[in-house]
Amino acid sequence: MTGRPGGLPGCLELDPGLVRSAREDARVIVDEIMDYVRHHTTTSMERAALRLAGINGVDGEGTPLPNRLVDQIGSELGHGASYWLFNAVAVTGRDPGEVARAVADEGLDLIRLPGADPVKVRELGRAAARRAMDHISSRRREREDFVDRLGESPQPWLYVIVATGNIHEDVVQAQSAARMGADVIAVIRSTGQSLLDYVPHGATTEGYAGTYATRENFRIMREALDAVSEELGRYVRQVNYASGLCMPEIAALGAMERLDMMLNDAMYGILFRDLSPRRTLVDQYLSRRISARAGHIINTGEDNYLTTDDAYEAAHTVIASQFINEEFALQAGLAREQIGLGHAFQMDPDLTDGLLWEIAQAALVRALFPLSPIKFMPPTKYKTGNIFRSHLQDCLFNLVGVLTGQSIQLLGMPTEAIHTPFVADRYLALENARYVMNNARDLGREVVLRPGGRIQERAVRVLEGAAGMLGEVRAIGLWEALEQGMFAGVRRPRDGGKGLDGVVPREPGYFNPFLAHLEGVEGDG
Amino acid sequence: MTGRPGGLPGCLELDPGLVRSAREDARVIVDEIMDYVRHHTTTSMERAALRLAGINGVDGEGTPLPNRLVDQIGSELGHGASYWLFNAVAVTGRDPGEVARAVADEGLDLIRLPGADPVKVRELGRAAARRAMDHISSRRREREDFVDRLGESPQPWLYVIVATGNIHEDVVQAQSAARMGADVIAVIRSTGQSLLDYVPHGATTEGYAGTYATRENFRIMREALDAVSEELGRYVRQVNYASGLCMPEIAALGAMERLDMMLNDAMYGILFRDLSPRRTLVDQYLSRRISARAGHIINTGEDNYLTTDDAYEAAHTVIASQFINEEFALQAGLAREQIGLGHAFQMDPDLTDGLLWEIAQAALVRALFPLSPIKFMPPTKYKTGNIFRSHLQDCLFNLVGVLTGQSIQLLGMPTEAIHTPFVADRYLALENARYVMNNARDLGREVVLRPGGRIQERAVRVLEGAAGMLGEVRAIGLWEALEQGMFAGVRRPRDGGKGLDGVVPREPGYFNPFLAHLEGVEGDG
Amino acid sequence: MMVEDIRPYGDHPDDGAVQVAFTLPLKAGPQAAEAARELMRQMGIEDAQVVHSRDLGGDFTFFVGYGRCRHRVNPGALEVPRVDLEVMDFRAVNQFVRERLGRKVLLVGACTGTDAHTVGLDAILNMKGFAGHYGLERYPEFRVINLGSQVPNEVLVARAVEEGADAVLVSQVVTMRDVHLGNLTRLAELLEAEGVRDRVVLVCGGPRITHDLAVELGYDAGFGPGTTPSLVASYIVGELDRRRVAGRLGEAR
Amino acid sequence: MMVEDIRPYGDHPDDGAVQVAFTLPLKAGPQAAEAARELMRQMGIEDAQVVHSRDLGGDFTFFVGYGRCRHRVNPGALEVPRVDLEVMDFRAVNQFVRERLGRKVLLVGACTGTDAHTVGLDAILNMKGFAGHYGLERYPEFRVINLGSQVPNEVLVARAVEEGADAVLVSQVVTMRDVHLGNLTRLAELLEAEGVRDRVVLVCGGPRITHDLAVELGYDAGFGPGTTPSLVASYIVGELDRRRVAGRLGEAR
Ligand code: B12
Ligand code: B12
Ligand SMILES: Cc1ncc(COP(=O)(O)O)c(C=O)c1O
Ligand SMILES: Cc1ncc(COP(=O)(O)O)c(C=O)c1O
Repeated sequence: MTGRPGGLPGCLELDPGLVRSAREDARVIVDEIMDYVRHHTTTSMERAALRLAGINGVDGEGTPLPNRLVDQIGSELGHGASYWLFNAVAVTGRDPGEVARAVADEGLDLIRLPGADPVKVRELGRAAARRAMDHISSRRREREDFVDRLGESPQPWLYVIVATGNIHEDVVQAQSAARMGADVIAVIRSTGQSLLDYVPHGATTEGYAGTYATRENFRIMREALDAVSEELGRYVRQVNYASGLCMPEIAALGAMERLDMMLNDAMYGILFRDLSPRRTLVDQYLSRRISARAGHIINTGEDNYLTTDDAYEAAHTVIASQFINEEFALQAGLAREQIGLGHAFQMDPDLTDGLLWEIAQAALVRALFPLSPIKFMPPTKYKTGNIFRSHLQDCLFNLVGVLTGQSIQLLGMPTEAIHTPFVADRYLALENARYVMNNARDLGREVVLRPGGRIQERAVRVLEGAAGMLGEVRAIGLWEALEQGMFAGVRRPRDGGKGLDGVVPREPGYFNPFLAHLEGVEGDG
Repeated sequence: MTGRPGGLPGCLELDPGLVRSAREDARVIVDEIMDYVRHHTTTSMERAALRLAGINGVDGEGTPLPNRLVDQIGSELGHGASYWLFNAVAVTGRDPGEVARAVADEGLDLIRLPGADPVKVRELGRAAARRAMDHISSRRREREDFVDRLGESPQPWLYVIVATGNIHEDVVQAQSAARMGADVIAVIRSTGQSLLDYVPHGATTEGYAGTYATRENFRIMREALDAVSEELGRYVRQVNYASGLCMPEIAALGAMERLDMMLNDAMYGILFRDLSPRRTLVDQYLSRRISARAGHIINTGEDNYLTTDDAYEAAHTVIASQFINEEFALQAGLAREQIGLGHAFQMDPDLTDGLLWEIAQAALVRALFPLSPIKFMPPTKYKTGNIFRSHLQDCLFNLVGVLTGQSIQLLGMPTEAIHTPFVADRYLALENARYVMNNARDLGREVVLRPGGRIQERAVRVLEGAAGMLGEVRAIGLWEALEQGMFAGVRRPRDGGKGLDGVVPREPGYFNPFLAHLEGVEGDG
Repeated sequence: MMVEDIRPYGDHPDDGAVQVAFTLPLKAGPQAAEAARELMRQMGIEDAQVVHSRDLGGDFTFFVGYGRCRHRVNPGALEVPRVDLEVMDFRAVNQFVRERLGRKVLLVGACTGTDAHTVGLDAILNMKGFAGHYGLERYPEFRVINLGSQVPNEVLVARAVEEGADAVLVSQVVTMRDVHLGNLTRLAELLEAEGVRDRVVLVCGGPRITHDLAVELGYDAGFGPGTTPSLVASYIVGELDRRRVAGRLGEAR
Repeated sequence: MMVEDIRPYGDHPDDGAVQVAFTLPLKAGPQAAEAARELMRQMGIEDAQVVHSRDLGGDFTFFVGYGRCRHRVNPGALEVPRVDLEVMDFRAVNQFVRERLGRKVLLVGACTGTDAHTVGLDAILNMKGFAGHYGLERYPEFRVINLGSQVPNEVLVARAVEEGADAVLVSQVVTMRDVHLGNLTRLAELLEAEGVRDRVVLVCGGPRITHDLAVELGYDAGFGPGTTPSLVASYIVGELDRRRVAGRLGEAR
């Protein structure tokens, strides 16, 4: 623990030894996985590299060119798609984009091309990586310049979602939200996108309860948010999902289109989308390397445990997962300030003293990860069509957020149980947050937890549970823990799940200049 | 201060010397007024005596018989209406009701009747007073039996209003509210009733934004609430207003019809209805004597200061007035457990840290009057037609109520700025209170105020303001303080205001056996 | 349907999204829910969904519903009743009075009948004013008599006549059972009966007062929520000037 | 108007009180407020009052309104679509299966298409059940195959055929842009195409599913919010028995 938070979370009397040992367990757990990660690549990881090399667009059938190339490379992928690409670049003298077009339109076959001078090939690759990284860094600087020039809101940042399914309508809603006070806009993805093994192309208008994540959609929204940021004199952040079967690819697109945050969890896809554990854990590594460089804040998905599990009973699993996510993130070069660990307000509203347990949990997360921009998710599970009570659940949620000093507050909507948000729902949600957070602004500094009281005690109990769980996971290893259903109560065989066939052992001499570049400069967050 | 409250209010570090001196100032202030009170009576006080003597009903024109008699007695009122009544009883051999009927229907003139043996007259009066007091005591025992048998809710009690204007519709709404969890039902009076110098008669169906307080309406509602109490296995309390020009008369009716609480403030009518200060202060005394005997909880009206004045700036006036109201109540024989001092949550919702100041105030009231069943009034002033935000204001109000251990929580309505409550508004209000109070049940025991922090400091500052104000009032006397506009910013000349002509100096030998009986047994609350 | 016709908007143009809530005098159950949906349909709501229902203890059930309203409105074609004038600020109003009327203006205000809600009237009349605008008492060219709360109409009229008021300002906040309508009407009639109706600018205000309602009740203007003192001042002096020019007032006194 | 006709109730019988809220694609102002009132009037709301309006930043304004709905409904005259049956409890269902069907009943369930909301289906199928009722897995006379989330219709149909399912249970929670309608319809068509539609009891459920919608889409029954496992169990075994008796099923296998 690098610091001690002020205010209410500072009142928790946690055993630093226990916290240290939990982190140590997480390190050992992650080390084992990273050993696997370093020896494998995936189709999506390679497509991400191709994206970074500048390959965009689709073929005549609408298949994205990165997919075309990776499909063509097929069983030779273990050498790294970059190898085949830059070999072709060297041989044909074309640039990566032209090579890809040639594959699509002219039947160019990367594998069958003669092998160019390996030194030359690698040099071309490294040069492309430098260009890509310069581009990403320049987009990052753009963000920093925006923030320097326009400023940003104090935390908790107010985070709302748009989910019309139509990017142009999303823009309308996002700008309205920003004008009403939103600091962060997330464009929710269409139902089912996480299972697509490609990133759709172009502006899209036909999503279901969300809008497809595409590079063009990212660009359109960023442009709209830049405009409204200028109008408001305050930088408005944009979020999407580096998650699902295209995790690293989307991270790359998000880096290139200056997204500010990425939903990105080491285990979410495994647990909640039945994705291959192998695939997901390899993918998360590159995606986080990219986000580290892009200056993204990642948002982990521990809130999701509580939509099926009970928030009171399973509270420790959230903390255990956060330690693991943190360690994965650190090992991928993310700075603590970029690791937006997630949790959620999901106590049964009928639970007597539920608010106390929720305060304990929120303060605990804050105390354990003082430098992390913690993301607090709203009540959803116990929301019903009773929009009036729903508004109150969000009121107490906002209170806990400001009381315990959360960083990113994803606002609850009164109509959570009914539909993805209407424009007016967002107004009510923002009004709710502003009202509560302004009225109770300094409450967390003016009240303290009763020493030896039940809130302190609860936090200690949850931490002990998490530490115990991490010890168990360490003993058996994460692969085995996933198989035994230790997270979210679902059993995920290490060699099961969707997308396993996209996992490929790296061959000796595996070439990925982008990853190499990212690994060269660690922890630049 | 008789005890020290637990929980959050217990954290206030108040100077006991300051509290003592404030109480001492209040005593001196009230002593001066009581000197005036003991030498005067009023038309309404005498009508209350006649009510207690058993006089009900109206004449052919609809004028209540107590008014007929007091009008007839006219300038001879200083001897006490009871003197004239029991003289007539002695002379005619009729009972008080028959005497009153004879005045109305047969032209009987109380003043012109021959004088009976004064000893006999007084004996008759005292016997009537004993009967009246037995009746009141038996109604009080009824309540106690109900509570013993059925039980009652833990505090804070949830208090809601009905205000349809039609007593029969009020019953429908009251029973619905009780079934949804209300502990206390107040029937709001029609606009303007406080200015009527008589109590309307019979069941009424035509009030404006409230239902006339009449004895029959009291009875109808009590019967309905008894039925629903039995149904629910929990005693549901009934409230009305001993306030306005008929204050003591309504207290008498409330005693006889087993009302449980009475809105009753020593200064409300003066300040907010421009009633005569003389009249009101005399009237409050008898009304409180009656309520003391009836086991009523009185509810004072300090909340009203904040509907015109600013809650932050004028906070100390509330406390000063509470000390005065408390002292008046104690001198009228009310037990501390009956003195439901009022205050309200009226901070501007746009005030940064408003919640902190509200907590300070609520905790202060609780700490200063630990035995009093404090009544906490909801936000109203800053309510707008935005029913959604309104619901949130009530949410924080309910939170403060449970956090600081208030006793009687008058629930805010989402539609406060629109109409008197619809049946569904009460549902939403009760749901709000139950949700918040259950979720945060023990919060006030698990968090403490930061020692030396801004909440503590604010409470101390408010107390100092109140003590200072009481010192000033003591120096000039309450009559003068009212004239100078020290309360609620309105200037009330001691010899101005409505109803002054109803104030009459007591003649030597003034006869009021009811008052005498009540004064004989002090502090039986 | 014209292109200007609009429908409510939820998350895409023309989706007609509306939320409703109401209580039906029925016990909760499928029958009651269907009645709720049927009512929504009659209101012109398609895809009517009951998203929440709650028995209120007794024969009542509360419903929250969502659906798509099929009605459309053409906002351009609506007549919007309001006091149409250019609002002058404090300085401009006083200058206007000095230059155009050439004498102080006398205002008499009250909360009439049983109404004791003085905050709204005070917001207009008292020194400190409202929402950052000075109250009319502060205007050097106005003399203000604020009679306060629960003033009988007779008392207000007598005082206005006695003082020779230029304008009478009435506040009515309690509106349950339309108590304000009768009360406001009686005041206008009383002024008429005293023969002074034409000699005063008669305005009323309150949270449920609209300009067209006021006009309907025989007032010159009505002011609703959010009214500022300067708006009222601008209206009154403008109206006095209009009447002066029209020769109905001013010269005569 | 018949005596049975009812209107909403606010604080006295027949007052028609309703609350509405919606957003109009207009900038805030008197014109927009009047449009809101006009829309309310078209919905049949008298005394339409806009009690709150808020510019949403852009060309949108949010309104809250109250008024008196003049529409009436006669609840007695409404047809209430629902699964009409006597709900048996755990014991009774198992006994019914043993006595009337004489064999175990096989259920195959899934969240189909892209839908990953398993909680509702699990509430019906999993051991622990819902709202204090055991889930169907716990019933000794049922065998349950729960395929979980995001199951393609083809996979579900193949499995149902392969196992010889007595009933197929589908959950659909995501309904935006009516994605559930197409998905549910395709499943029914697939079963038809495979020639097994008549051999299974086909039911669906979800927060926006109603029985009549389900029937319309070609299902035997639909179950909405608050459905308990025992209700579903009772329906399925009752329906199987009905079919057995009707000779369409049962003996054949
Ligand atoms: C404060 C208040 C009180 C205070 C009043 C203190 C006082 N000195 O005014 C007290 C506590 C005494 C009180 C009592 C009652 N109240 Co009250 N009260 C309110 C409250 C909370 C705020 C009103 C207010 O001050 N608004 C702020 C001012 C600035 O707004 P405004 O009045 O709209 O004024 C603006 C405009 O309308 C306009 N305007 C107003 N008047 C005028 C006049 C002129 C000439 C012009 C040009 C403009 C103008 O300009 C103003 C500035 O923009 C409201 C609820 C709410 N939040 O709205 C209930 C409310 C108004 N009260 C209500 C009721 C029923 C009562 C009682 C009758 C209850 C009872 N039965 O006991 C009593 C009795 C009062 C009586 N005899 O009239 C109801 C009215 C319901 C209805 N629609 O009829 C309300 C809506 C609460 C409720 N939901 O029940 N109340
Ligand atoms: C939990 C949850 C999730 C969890 C799901 C975890 C899980 N394993 O199920 C997670 C976080 C993964 C999730 C994700 C998403 N969700 Co979600 N989610 C919810 C939430 C909060 C609760 C749903 C729930 O569990 N209800 C409890 C169960 C018991 O109720 P039920 O489903 O109605 O089931 C009962 C009955 O309907 C019936 N029933 C249901 N199914 C069946 C089947 C049969 C055969 C029978 C007989 C009966 C039956 O019986 C059940 C018991 O009575 C709701 C909001 C809410 N509070 O309702 C949103 C909600 C359903 N989600 C929504 C959306 C949009 C999504 C996403 C698509 C968002 C996105 N774009 O990323 C994603 C993607 C998921 C996907 N691919 O499907 C929307 C749906 C909007 C709509 N109307 O279309 C909602 C309403 C939230 C919102 N306002 O946006 N979600
Ligand atoms: C980390 C993470 N990734 C992704 C998602 C979205 O899930 P999907 O796009 O797979 O439906 C979530 C859900 O909120 C999440 O928390
Ligand atoms: C103590 C007290 N008396 C009376 C009232 C009611 O006032 P009235 O009946 O005079 O309108 C109130 C107002 O809430 C009050 O607080």
